Amino acid sequence: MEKYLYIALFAPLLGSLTAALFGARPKTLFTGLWTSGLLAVSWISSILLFLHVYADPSANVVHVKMIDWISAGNLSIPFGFVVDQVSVTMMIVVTTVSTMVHVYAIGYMSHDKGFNRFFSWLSAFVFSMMILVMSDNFAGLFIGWEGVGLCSWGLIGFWYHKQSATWAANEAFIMNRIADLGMLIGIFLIYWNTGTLQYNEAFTAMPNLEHTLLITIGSFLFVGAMGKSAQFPLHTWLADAMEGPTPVSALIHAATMVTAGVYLVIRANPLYDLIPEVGYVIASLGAFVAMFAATMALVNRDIKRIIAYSTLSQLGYMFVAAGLGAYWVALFHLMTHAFFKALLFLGAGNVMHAMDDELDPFKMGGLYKVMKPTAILMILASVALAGIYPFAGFFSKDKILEVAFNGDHYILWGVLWVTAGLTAFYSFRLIMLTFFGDERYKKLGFHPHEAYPYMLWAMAPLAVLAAVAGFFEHSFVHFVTTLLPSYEFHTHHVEMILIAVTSTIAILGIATAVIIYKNGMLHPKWMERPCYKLFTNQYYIPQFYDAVFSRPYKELSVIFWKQIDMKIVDATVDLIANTLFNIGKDTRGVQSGNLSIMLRWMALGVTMLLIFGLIFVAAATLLG
Amino acid sequence: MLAPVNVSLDSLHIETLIPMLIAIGGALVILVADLAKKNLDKSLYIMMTVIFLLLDLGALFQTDLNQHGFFDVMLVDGLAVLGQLIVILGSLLFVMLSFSKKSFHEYLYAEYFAFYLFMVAGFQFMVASDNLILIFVGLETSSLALYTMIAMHNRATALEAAVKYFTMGALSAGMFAFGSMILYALSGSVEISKIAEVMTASGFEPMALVIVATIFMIGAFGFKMALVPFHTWVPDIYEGSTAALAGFMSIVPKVAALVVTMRLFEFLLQSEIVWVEIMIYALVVLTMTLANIWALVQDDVKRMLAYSSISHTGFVMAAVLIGTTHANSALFIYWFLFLFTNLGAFAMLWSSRSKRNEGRYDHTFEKFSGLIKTMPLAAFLIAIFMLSLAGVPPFSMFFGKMYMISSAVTSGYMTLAIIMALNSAIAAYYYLKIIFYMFFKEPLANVEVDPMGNATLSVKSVIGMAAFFTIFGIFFVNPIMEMVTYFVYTSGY
Amino acid sequence: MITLNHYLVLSGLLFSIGLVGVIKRKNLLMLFFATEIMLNAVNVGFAAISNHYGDLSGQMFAFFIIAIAASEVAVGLGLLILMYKRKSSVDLDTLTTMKG
Amino acid sequence: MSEHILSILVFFPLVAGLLGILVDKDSIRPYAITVAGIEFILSIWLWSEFDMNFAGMQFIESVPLIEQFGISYTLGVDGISLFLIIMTTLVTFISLGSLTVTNRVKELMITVLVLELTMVGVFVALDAILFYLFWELSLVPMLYIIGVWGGPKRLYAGIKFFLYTFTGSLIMLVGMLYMAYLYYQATGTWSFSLLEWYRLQLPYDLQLWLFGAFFLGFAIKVPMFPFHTWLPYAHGQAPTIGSVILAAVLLKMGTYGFVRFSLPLFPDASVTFMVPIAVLAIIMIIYTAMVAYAQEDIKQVVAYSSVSHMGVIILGTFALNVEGITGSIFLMISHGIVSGALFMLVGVIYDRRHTKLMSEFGGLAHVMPRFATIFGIMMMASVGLPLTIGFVGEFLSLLGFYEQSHMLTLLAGTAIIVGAIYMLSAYKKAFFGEVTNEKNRNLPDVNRVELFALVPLTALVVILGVYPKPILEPVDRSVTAMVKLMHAKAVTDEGKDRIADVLVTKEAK
Repeated sequence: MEKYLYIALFAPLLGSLTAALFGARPKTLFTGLWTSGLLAVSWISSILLFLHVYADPSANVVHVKMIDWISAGNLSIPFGFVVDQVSVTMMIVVTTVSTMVHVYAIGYMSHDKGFNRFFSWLSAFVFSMMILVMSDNFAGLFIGWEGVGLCSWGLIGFWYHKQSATWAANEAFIMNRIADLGMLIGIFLIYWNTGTLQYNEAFTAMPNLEHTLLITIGSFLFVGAMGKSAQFPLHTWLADAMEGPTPVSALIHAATMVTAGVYLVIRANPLYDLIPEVGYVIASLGAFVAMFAATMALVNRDIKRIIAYSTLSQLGYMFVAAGLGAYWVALFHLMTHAFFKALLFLGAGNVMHAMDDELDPFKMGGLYKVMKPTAILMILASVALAGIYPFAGFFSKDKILEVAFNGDHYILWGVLWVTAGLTAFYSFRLIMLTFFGDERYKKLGFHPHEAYPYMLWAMAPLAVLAAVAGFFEHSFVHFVTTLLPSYEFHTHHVEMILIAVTSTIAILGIATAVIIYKNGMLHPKWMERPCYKLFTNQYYIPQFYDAVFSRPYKELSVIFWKQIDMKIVDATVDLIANTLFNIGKDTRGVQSGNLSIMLRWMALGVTMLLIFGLIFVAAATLLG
Repeated sequence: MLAPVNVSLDSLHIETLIPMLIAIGGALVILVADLAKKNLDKSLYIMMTVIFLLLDLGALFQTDLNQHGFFDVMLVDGLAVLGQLIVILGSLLFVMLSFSKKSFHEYLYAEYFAFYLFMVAGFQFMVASDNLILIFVGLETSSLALYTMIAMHNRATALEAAVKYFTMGALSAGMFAFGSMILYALSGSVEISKIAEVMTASGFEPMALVIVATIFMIGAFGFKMALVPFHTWVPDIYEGSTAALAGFMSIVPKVAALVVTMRLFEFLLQSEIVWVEIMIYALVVLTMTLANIWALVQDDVKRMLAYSSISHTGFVMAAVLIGTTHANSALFIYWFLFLFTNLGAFAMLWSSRSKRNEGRYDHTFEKFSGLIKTMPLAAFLIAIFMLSLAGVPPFSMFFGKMYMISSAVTSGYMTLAIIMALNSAIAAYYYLKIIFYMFFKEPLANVEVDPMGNATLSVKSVIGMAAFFTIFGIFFVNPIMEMVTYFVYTSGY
Repeated sequence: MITLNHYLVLSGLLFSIGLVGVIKRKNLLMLFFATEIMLNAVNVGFAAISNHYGDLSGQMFAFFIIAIAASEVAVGLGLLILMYKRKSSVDLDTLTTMKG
Repeated sequence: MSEHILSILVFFPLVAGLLGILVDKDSIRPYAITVAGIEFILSIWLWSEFDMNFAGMQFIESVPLIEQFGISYTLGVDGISLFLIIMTTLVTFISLGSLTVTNRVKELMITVLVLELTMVGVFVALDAILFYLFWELSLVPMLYIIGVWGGPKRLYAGIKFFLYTFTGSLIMLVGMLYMAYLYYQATGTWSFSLLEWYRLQLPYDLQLWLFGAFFLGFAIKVPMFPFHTWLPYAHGQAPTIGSVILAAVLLKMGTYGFVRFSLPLFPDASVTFMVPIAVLAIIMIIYTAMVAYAQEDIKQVVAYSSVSHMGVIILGTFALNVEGITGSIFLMISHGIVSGALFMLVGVIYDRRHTKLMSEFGGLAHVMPRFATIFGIMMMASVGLPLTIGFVGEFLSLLGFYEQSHMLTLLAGTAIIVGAIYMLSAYKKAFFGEVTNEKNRNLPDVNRVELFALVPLTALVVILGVYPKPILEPVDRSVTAMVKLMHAKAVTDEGKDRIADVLVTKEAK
């Protein structure tokens, strides 16, 4: 089975490198096909691995140690990879979505002159993501962690001629770096306390450590997770990341990378089981973010950003589940969400294509007529997102709410419940504004057209999965809980009620959206409301960061350079030198060249010595 | 009725005198030759001088160590030998520089070379005696000869230099005389060893007089060695006299004076009088630092080197202060290496000497700008000598500096060591200055300079030798160190 | 009764006079006189001390000093004449071409 | 043959360089490149001869120079110095190969070869005075390079560089002499041999003073805050090759000195000074990174960035455990390669545009994609991205220091953030955006000569990032031995427990 592991891992790398060779050249369709093909290969081998592990989850876990990476002192880090229930699930998700996205991108990027470069980056991303999920130690995880960060930098800033794009790219990278520091510290702590970075060894050693220490470790690791999964307060980069090409948003900023944080928490479940209080914090933060993001999604006027916020909000859901110890639920939602959110994004991509990269849904409307398939796919995805039976979202999301309820965290439950309504509302607000109502785009002179068929075909599998994935719940649970702790529900008596309550609010949300936006839109006076302003300005957080961190940092740097480094540190050095030199300049007059003055100097020298000498003698005699 | 004085000849140990006698004799021979036949070429005189100096050197090697001679006024101990060695070697090398391509006024006279030999003899007497009288005689003989030689360089500045040197010399002579008078008054003897005995016996009482004597001695030898504030003559004299003579003055008279100072202060510092130590300490530091600082701002290379040599003297004066065998040997090692490097430096100046000198200076920095383009070899040689003076390893001077500092460190003079180190750093600036001119600036367009215009083969070979010893000094340090340490140790310093 | 100290004080005074002369005088000739005074001051001292100790080396020293003083003057006057030839003055203040 | 390999390695460049004077100046280039190449091959040969399983010094040669004073010509190499030597020869070779200077090429090439002698010498010298000799001598050719081929303010920069470092090392010399004296007191013979010195166990207070003396010498060379201000000038004025060698090798002399002298000779003092030095290092990391962020001249960005990275190296060195020190040594090598490459890249664009102001560039990624790619890779290595050479050392250094202090490491860790900030923003300014400046419109991409220099480095950056083991293993072995020594020599209890005894921990694991 090892060879499949290696194939699954390195096929994307191969693709990326080959594509990189043509990086600077003009578009060659070959690169697109080749990389997609290799991803398909990787996907197939992931499937095979899955089947292998599925056959006997306890025995068939594939664990390989490729080569040593870093070894110094007592530290030794190998390139080790493990394919167990969790990682194989992630692999499936990653490869599936990325394969589809690749195929889709062939069409989407067809007119871009960076075509080859794009595929190189994209496959490189998949490779890093695979490392991230397959590694069997924290260092390996960190490799992938930074790797995906790099690729996301390259892909957000893909259109590097756009200032906004490159700015967003740097923002994303730096914000992630901030979080990565937290993660690094976590890793250090693990090493110095358990003496290893291997998951299994570290986790077996952890129960013996004192509680506070574990809390620190857990918190630091979670800081890392917050960065990647764009949890508050490190969330701003995700919305800006939408500057990147849409397939990128679909793959990286919806399906895979942003879920890495959730994956980390799931992976570290033995640790977080030991520290429920941290888990609870995570959950609360998750819930908060879920709501927080949803509110921003309500009013946004940019289809991609709306979806981005919804991603944020869904990540919040996942963290609630993970934080409350329902790891398999989190993983499950991660999976389903990957499918329908990717689908949603690709749909948005089609719309953008049709509208010449116009993003404001208020300039669209009535697109249903021109691009029916896309519309249907997106509606399907939105329904799944809203969590309507029988679509995937329903199963996973309800489970999360159930978990919150089950843990007697009624507030969390309440928050999530409301959020579910909001989710339904904003997704259908998007749908209505884009596909229905009067055709505003006509006035603006757009000539929308449907995307290439194969792009639609690339979306189809995702659509299917988004629709049916939910039904695999039980087998999924059975499978993953052989590794993850199974989660006991004591709420069977109220289960049906909960589902009902949730579904109602979801449907209500949809209904309101449909009614409000069926024809025309929200009444302008709403836009005057302060809360609306608050939402549209993302709670003024970006402005806040800019004012409090970015700008002061820059000003401080300039001060450090111009004032301190040049005017103080350097000046002192020069001062010493110049002082000496000037003393010389000022006192060289002593050498007046006049003989009698010279003689006086001699005489003076002797007399001074004499005087001091005699004073000394006097002192000596007095003191005895 | 006086009792007949009968002294057996062999108890005189005339052989202790032989080296000096050779020098004096040589001088007389030169004079006679001049009388016999007018306007002989300078080369003859030069070679005669060389011959006699070589004989002198040979005779020096004949004398065996630690014996008094000639009514016990002569003392041939390690210091004496080392001192004479440096004196003769230095004189030998520097007289070779008189083979200048351009003709100079003083070289037309045989007297110049006669004086030269007299002077050498004088210095030899200075170092080879612990009798204040003889030291005084030697001192004056050499000084008077030197004044005249300077004056013979027929130039206004030369005359000025001579007068200045002479007048101040006279003052210092007075100080020496007065100082020795007090010492005599204190001890009833004019032999340093005896003075030392008596004083130690009397516990250096009365302190006041001891201090006064010390101070006058400092005044006298401070002038010879050019310690601040008795240094004022140095830059002017160097500027006024030829580079060859200036170089000579930076080495030979100083070593003679240093040896005498060593003899004197070796016991004066033994006295429990803190003031003496403080004085020397202060002088050392002042000399090192101030000279460096003034050297920073000079516009003429020779003048800069004058100040730098002052600073070097301050540096080795530390050895007198420290007074351990380690330190005293360090002094001589330093001086041996300094001899060759400085010889090289001044020889380079000498060979770049052009007859007509526009403006006040002979060797302005500008004159050397862009030398790397016009004459790379010369530039590299100068650079090497300068780096060596700056104490950049592996050039010879570094080891002298190193050994000197280590002697300070080993006897607990930490601060002094640090000061020495920092001074070397300051000094690096002005040595680099000329390197900067030579390598990093464009040659002067208007005036054509011939940096080797005054060099003949013999001058060049001297330079070559100096360069050789400077570059490969590292291989000669060990033998020199062994020899010096042996001599210094045997003579009990 | 005149003791050694009186002689020493005398010689000290003479020496100081000489020193002052050296410092004050601008005329080269006068300068030479001053240095002579200093040396002779020392001679007085030496003579007295050697008498005090009944030891001859002091007197020897004195003789040598006289000799040296003489030769010094010889050289000095030579220089003085040279200088007068060039500058037609023996004032020290004319000797200030080299400075700094 | 191989017992004199070190002498050959040291003096071959000098001899060949001096012979090079005879070569005609138009054809000097191939000659010098060949010489440097042979030197590089020699160093590789050294590696092949090197016994990986032996921690101590190898190929020791010793010839007494000044017996009287215990100065001897002693060379030796161990895991710590081996790769620094190879890095030196490699960088010299490559920078000579990609030389673009046209005026007085011959002098430059010979100077660089002489410089190589001193650089290799510093890393192999096992006699304090010999070390000092090479150490000081290295200033001269560097000064020459800056002074002749430098920019408009080259004289100022040169004199500053020389005097500043010279002063520091003179103080260090005093320290060395005192150290020798202590040895003399203990044994009755003079010796400057490092291996002899290692056997000396010094009382605590003396350690402090000596540490201080050596510290000045090394700190100015590194350069540590606040002694760093000569560096921007030197880099700003030096020609590309000068900056490359300065950043890649000369700075490493300082850190190497810490590892070779300060730690094993004065373990307790190292422990005492650990925190203050760590604080300085952190200032270097953060403060300098911010200064770099404020720069307008891309070369200055790289210059300040190397100061910032040296901070991490210092931190790793003073972690005083195997992980940290190994990391710091690896970081020395990696920083040598990366900063060298970055300066070469800056040189590439400078040759084309004769300006280094980022405001003059912008959108270069359009016109010079290959250049942009290589620069990007090097930048990522410099911000310490995993699987690049930059990560390994940084990771280990920080990891190592974490054992000593959590809080300080947390601060130092911001290196990965601030580093990213200035590097990315510089990259953005220079390479991204539209091509605004017409002069940049049709710049040629990197040519063959430049690729010759950059491709191998880029390859190294990735290869050693993925598989650092061949370097880490011998380094680790020698460092382990050294840490053992330090632990054994420590006289204070604090020293004993701060410097973990390797054996103990190994068994504990």
